[in-house]
Amino acid sequence: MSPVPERSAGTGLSHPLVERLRAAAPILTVPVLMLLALPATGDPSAWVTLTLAGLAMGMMIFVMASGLTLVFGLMDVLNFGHGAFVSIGAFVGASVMLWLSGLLDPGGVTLHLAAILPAMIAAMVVTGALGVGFEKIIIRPVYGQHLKQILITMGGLIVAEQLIYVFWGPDEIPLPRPDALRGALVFGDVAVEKYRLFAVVLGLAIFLAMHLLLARTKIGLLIRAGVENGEMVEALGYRIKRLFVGVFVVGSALAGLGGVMWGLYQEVITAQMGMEIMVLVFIVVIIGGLGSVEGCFLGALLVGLMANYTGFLVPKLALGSNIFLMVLILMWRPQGLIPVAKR
Amino acid sequence: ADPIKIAHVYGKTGPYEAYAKQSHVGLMLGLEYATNGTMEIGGRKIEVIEKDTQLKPDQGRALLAEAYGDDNVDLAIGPVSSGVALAMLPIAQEYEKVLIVEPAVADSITGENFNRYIFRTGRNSSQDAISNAVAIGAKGTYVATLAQDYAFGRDGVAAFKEALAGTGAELVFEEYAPADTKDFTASAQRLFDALKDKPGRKIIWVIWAGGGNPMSKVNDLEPSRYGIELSTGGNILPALVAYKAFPGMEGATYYYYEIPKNPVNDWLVKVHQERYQGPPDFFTAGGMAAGIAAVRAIEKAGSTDTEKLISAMEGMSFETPKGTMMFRKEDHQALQSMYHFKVRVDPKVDWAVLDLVRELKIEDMNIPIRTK
Amino acid sequence: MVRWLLSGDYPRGLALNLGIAAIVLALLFAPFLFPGTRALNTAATICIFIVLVASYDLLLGYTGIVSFAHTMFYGIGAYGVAILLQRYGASWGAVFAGLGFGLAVSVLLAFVIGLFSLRVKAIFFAMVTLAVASAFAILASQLSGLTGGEDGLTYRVPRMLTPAFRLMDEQLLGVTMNGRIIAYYLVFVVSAVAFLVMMRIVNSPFGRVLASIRENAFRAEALGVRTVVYRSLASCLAAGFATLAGALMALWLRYTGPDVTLSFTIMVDILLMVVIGGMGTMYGAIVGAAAFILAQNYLKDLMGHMAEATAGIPVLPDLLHPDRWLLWLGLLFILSVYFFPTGIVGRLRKSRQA
Amino acid sequence: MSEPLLTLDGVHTHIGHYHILQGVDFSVPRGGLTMLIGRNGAGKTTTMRTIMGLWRASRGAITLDGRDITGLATPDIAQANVAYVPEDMGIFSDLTVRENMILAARDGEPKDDRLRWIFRLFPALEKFWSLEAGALSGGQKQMLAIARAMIEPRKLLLVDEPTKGLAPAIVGALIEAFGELKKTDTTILLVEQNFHFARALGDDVVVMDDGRIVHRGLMADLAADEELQQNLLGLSLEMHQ
Amino acid sequence: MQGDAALATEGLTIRFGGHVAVNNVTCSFRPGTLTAIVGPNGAGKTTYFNLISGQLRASAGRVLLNGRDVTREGAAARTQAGIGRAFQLTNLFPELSVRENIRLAVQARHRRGLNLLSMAESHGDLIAEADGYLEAVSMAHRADATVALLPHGDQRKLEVGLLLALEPEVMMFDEPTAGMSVDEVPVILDLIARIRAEGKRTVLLVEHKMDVVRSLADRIVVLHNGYLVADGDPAEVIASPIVQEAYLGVGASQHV
Ligand SMILES: Nc1ncnc2c1ncn2[C@@H]1O[C@H](COP(=O)(O)OP(=O)(O)OP(=O)(O)O)[C@@H](O)[C@H]1O
Ligand SMILES: Nc1ncnc2c1ncn2[C@@H]1O[C@H](COP(=O)(O)OP(=O)(O)OP(=O)(O)O)[C@@H](O)[C@H]1O
Ligand SMILES: CC(C)C[C@H](N)C(=O)O
Ligand SMILES: [Mg+2]
Ligand SMILES: [Mg+2]
Repeated sequence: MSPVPERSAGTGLSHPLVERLRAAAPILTVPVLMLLALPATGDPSAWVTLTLAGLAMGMMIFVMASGLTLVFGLMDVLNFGHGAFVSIGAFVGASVMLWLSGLLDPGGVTLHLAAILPAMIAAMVVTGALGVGFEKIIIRPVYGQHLKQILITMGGLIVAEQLIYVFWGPDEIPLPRPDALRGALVFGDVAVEKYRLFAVVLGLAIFLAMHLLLARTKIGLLIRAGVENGEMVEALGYRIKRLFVGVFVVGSALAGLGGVMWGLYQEVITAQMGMEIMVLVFIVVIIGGLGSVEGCFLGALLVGLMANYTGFLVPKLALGSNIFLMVLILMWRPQGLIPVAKR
Repeated sequence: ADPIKIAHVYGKTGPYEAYAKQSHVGLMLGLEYATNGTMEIGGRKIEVIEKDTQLKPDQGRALLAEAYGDDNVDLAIGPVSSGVALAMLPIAQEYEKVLIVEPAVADSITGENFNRYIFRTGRNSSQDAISNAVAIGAKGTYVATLAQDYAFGRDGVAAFKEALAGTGAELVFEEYAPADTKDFTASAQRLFDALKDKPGRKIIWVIWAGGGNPMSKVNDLEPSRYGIELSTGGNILPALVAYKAFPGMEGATYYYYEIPKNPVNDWLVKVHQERYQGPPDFFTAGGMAAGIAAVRAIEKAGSTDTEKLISAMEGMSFETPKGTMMFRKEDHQALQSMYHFKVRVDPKVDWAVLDLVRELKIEDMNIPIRTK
Repeated sequence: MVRWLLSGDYPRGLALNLGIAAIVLALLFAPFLFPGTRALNTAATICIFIVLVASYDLLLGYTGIVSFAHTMFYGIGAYGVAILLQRYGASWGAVFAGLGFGLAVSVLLAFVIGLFSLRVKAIFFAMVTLAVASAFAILASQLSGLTGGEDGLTYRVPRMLTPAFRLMDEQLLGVTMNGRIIAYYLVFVVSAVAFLVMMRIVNSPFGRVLASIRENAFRAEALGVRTVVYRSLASCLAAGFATLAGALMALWLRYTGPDVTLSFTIMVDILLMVVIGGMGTMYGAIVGAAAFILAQNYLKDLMGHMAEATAGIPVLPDLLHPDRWLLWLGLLFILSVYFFPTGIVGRLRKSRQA
Repeated sequence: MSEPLLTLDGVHTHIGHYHILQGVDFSVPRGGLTMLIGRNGAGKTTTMRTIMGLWRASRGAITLDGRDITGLATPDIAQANVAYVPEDMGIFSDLTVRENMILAARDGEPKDDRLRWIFRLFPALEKFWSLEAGALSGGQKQMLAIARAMIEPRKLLLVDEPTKGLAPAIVGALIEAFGELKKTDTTILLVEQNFHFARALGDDVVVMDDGRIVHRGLMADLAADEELQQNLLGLSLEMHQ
Repeated sequence: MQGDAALATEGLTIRFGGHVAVNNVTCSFRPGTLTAIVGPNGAGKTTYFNLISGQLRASAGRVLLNGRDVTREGAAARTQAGIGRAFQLTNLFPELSVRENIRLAVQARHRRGLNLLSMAESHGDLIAEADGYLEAVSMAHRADATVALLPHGDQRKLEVGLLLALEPEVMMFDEPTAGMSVDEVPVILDLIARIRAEGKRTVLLVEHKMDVVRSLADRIVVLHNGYLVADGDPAEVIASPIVQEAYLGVGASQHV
């Protein structure tokens, strides 16, 4: 059909099998880690519980990290303010949930299940809208300057945290999950928390949506090109500014969604919750390879699993397990699991 | 006459802002209550100077030095965080002025880092841990602990363990998790494994400061399928909301506004309700105790001279929202009642209600002296 | 003479000359100009941060290495002195041993981390240092037997530096000449010397090579420059000066804990000071540290006055409430990047040209 | 004849404090190929960038096809069907050759016949179709930059020094390519140092110096007048082929 | 033959994935001669340079400098050993001044970089030397300009200046005149001609302008698809069919 050859003859591969294995190596890390842990834990039902919980935790982290990897990798912006969107998303979501639950179920002990979806949407709308302003005011002057990005987004983070205090007060807000998302499904000695199942479904859906968007449309290409040479992208007739705003909005909205999910997981939210999760989120993004949604996904799963396995086997080491994992992976692949760009 | 100057040096801004607010409100109410609303002692007006440590130890030191050295305050009260408090202790000694610590909890404030200018109205970690042990410990009970893996958690468990030994309960397992743990599945699994085959009552006692919310995480894994219960200490009202998931849970708390029955607390609850449209909380009570202690000490000493204050305060008993407190001579720690509670869920109340099971009086708890 | 001291690197520009001179003179006579413990504390903190910020700029502005582990070295210096003073009592021997020990540990660590930087790209490196620094902070909190954990260490310093020590009995210009004044001048002199040495380093042939590596490391290699050697050396030097600053802080504060030395907040503060002052200019460290630390110490007071003045206007007093000072600090972050893209120093130099 | 496609009328451009273009007037006739030449630093690149909207003209007017485009944003100018090959080629080095081309084809995938034509001119691009563009040789990058501009029929092509670093055979191919483009209704403005290339292709010529136009005329006239060359460009062009 | 070679490569090869960019190139260069390396775009000329000067590591083969194997050494070490090069795509220190760019190269040659405690400005000899090279590439009038603001042509001249300042035994020029205006080109060509006339250095020159090659080169080496396909006297090589076809292109030569 199209004369566009997918692969030129000149770069034909010498050992297809070796090459294919090498290409699949990042993806194989997850099952390999799982298999290694099986004999180590000894107890199959404990292993299943830990593994499922770790994977689900990974999905939740992924939702929070996915926006960052988009923005961080594709637009080359180090957004420390991402944590602020997580917090704001959680607070907006909480307000909506508490308000709706009050309407739907006056006097109820827990939040109402039906309030969750509207809350997520509201959180995404608000954080997305804030993302527009954030991009225009805070990020735009500092494209391409990592250091200033760190500073200015840190500033944004502090301001956002303080504004949360102004609007919601200094107290932490409890978010008791609805009963339907509380407790676990128990099979023999294996327990799978219901909320984590919910997180898996949501996380997978977001992953697939992002993957398709970036793989099947020009958008991913445009953003990567724009980071390297925005002028040239404009000279080709694309409105790079609009595109960057768009990406940033999506990234922020995902952070907001992540905030609601995380708030429901923790069942309590504070203004600092976003900041507290940032180091973990950065580690995930780095492990994955900047800007790669797929890598971020794998990184999040690895981090989730690793924390549970080490926590079970040698809790003393659980503390450094993420950092250890990151250093190990960077030693093996200096640009993360799935490097996107040679920056 | 010269006013009496009191500095409130505390972390008004930063992560403990909520605690700080309560503490200050309590302090002011305490001064008001103790002076019968005159805000005067012996004809001298009380003047309170607020200073914000921003939760930074270096700021705490500088501000306390400023309060003592430049503002010439007669005594100081604060701070919220133990780290800041520990940094401030030597300043009190250097300036030879009294510092009433409230509500920082580290044992070492009235323990190894103690000096004779330090008094504390707040409870220390040992008081917390021991009261909990006394509350839940009984013959035939098996307990496992879940704590943060750093000094605070380990010391708390150590004190808890010691006190538990006297109750006939058996401590079967200690689990320590990193302070920033997000996923408690592994810890829970280990705790369950340690307890599930034990006979009798099985309890996981959690001591955890700050985020992470391990209680609800462990509970989500359904410990009840092995007949395991959870237990932990009290907390501020916003945090008590989450306790609604644990009806019937037992533990010991420092304060809950409906528990203490005494005139001071009645006044506090009434006035607080009027002025702030809500009941007083943990640190309101603490702040008030500190304010009352200051007034009573100056009254008793008849002056604001440091040496006179110290001798007046050592061994002094005073009435607070938590009943009678007493500054122990040896380490200047205020001994006080704690409350064994049981959680009740009342749909009309936003948070979990703590019903009193038993007041743990000063003499029910053996709080070790750890000064050097 | 002046040229030799400043290594031929003048502030340039009238406003800048005056500004730098004013800051230096204010610091020099701080005990006499600004009475009060808090003011003296602020002045000493500024001195120490000038060294710390300048050492970070050596890395960031002059060599182009982005690291978040700088507070780690600062902490090592502080803990080195603190631990030895705590264990072996208040002697100068302990101070120097602590400093020496701290320097050795810092330089070694800086070297190892520096080697890692060869393996990964700049931004990855930055994130790795972030992780290493947070791991170090956790380690310090875990080794509570040695470090005092979260609570930190309080200890005595040599008697000469305490308020109890009197230099002379009568007051000088209304100021009691006690050990705190000696401590202040110790901090001042050591900071000044350290600063001038760093000035010399950045203006030396070595400093010029660092600049070329920052600009284009690939080309520097092609000129026969072994960038590894230079980068590692710069990392070690920066770490060494940060350690010195930490040791000074430990001496001055007589308390060392994670919040004052290892916290990420301090790292961000250092970054901001570098940027406000002007990256790649040593004078930026002076301007940035002075401006920032003054803001940190007195912004709240100022806001208190403003909140009173605006009482009655809706919302504004809420935003100006002293408890919201962090909000304004955050705005300061943002505005400083906006209005001083090249820092205050760059700005003042530029306006001179125009 | 019909009015010119592109007209610059007293255009001034400032970059920072520097006044680079100091009143540039010339026009590019429709369908022809106009050569813009001048010594290093004359302001040729600045002129191209100003037309493209990458620098803002501080004074004067630029008209494209009867429409004033002086203040327009770059994407709008590009969407008026203008393509630009910058001096530094503007290759997206993280993207593959193919991806570079996909972006250049503004509506979806590149057209088959067009692509075949380009592959015939620059066979290397077909060979390295899936290679990251950053790994191409200097000359191959130049080919890619030009190919991107030609992937769709354009109204106006702005090309800044296309032959630098190209092997003679490819320069030949380029002459052929621009020759073919001239036959379509594409108008071309080309900056060039290679006078022989310029002479072979140029219909009109504009000479710049010091931010101003110092000569306008037909290429053939300039090529024939050695003295004029000497005056305008500083030396005889014959010396260096 | 290798005995008196200043520089030699033996079986030099590099693969990128399946693509062999330089394939088994064995060639030696006698001191005091100027060798032009020509070939179509993508032939592997720049890659060959990168392999010699150490920017790339060979998959196979050796690089010998005065008979010594330097294949395992890095770029910096090779430069110090006497292999200097200028880059095809301008590669300078953009935010520094023109003079500082050159001064850095001079300083690197004198190995004064590890001098921490003296002022750079007090090394007047280095500055004086740097000014000499600026003169040589006729850039003295722009000595204080920031490189990033220079027009392309001036940057090309500076690129050559940097190479001169290193005074290397082996000098490699990669299309030094590309993008330079016609009146500037002679400055560089005269310079290269002078270096050649001095006869002290071994010069390798990649250049597409055939007249330049013809007038300057002692010898021409032709690379094609990574292979060395012709080597010899300029006139002969240019006349050879492979060059006429693959490089100059049939019918295109009149444009050159
Ligand atoms: N970003 C800039 N800032 C300041 N001056 C600049 C900038 N870009 C170019 N100039 C100056 O503008 C003048 C014209 O430059 P321009 O690049 O347009 O020349 P040119 O004719 O394209 O030269 P060349 O043939 O070398 O490419 C030069 O003197 C150059 O120094
Ligand atoms: N890193 C790399 N990965 C894959 N292929 C590469 C890489 N570097 C170079 N190549 C390929 O090797 C070949 C030789 O490139 P090289 O730059 O040496 O060519 P050249 O002879 O200098 O060409 P030009 O005259 O255009 O500069 C080219 O086809 C190029 O695409
Ligand atoms: C109860 C809290 C106010 C105590 C605080 N966490 C401290 O460090 O002491
Ligand atoms: Mg140009
Ligand atoms: Mg080349």
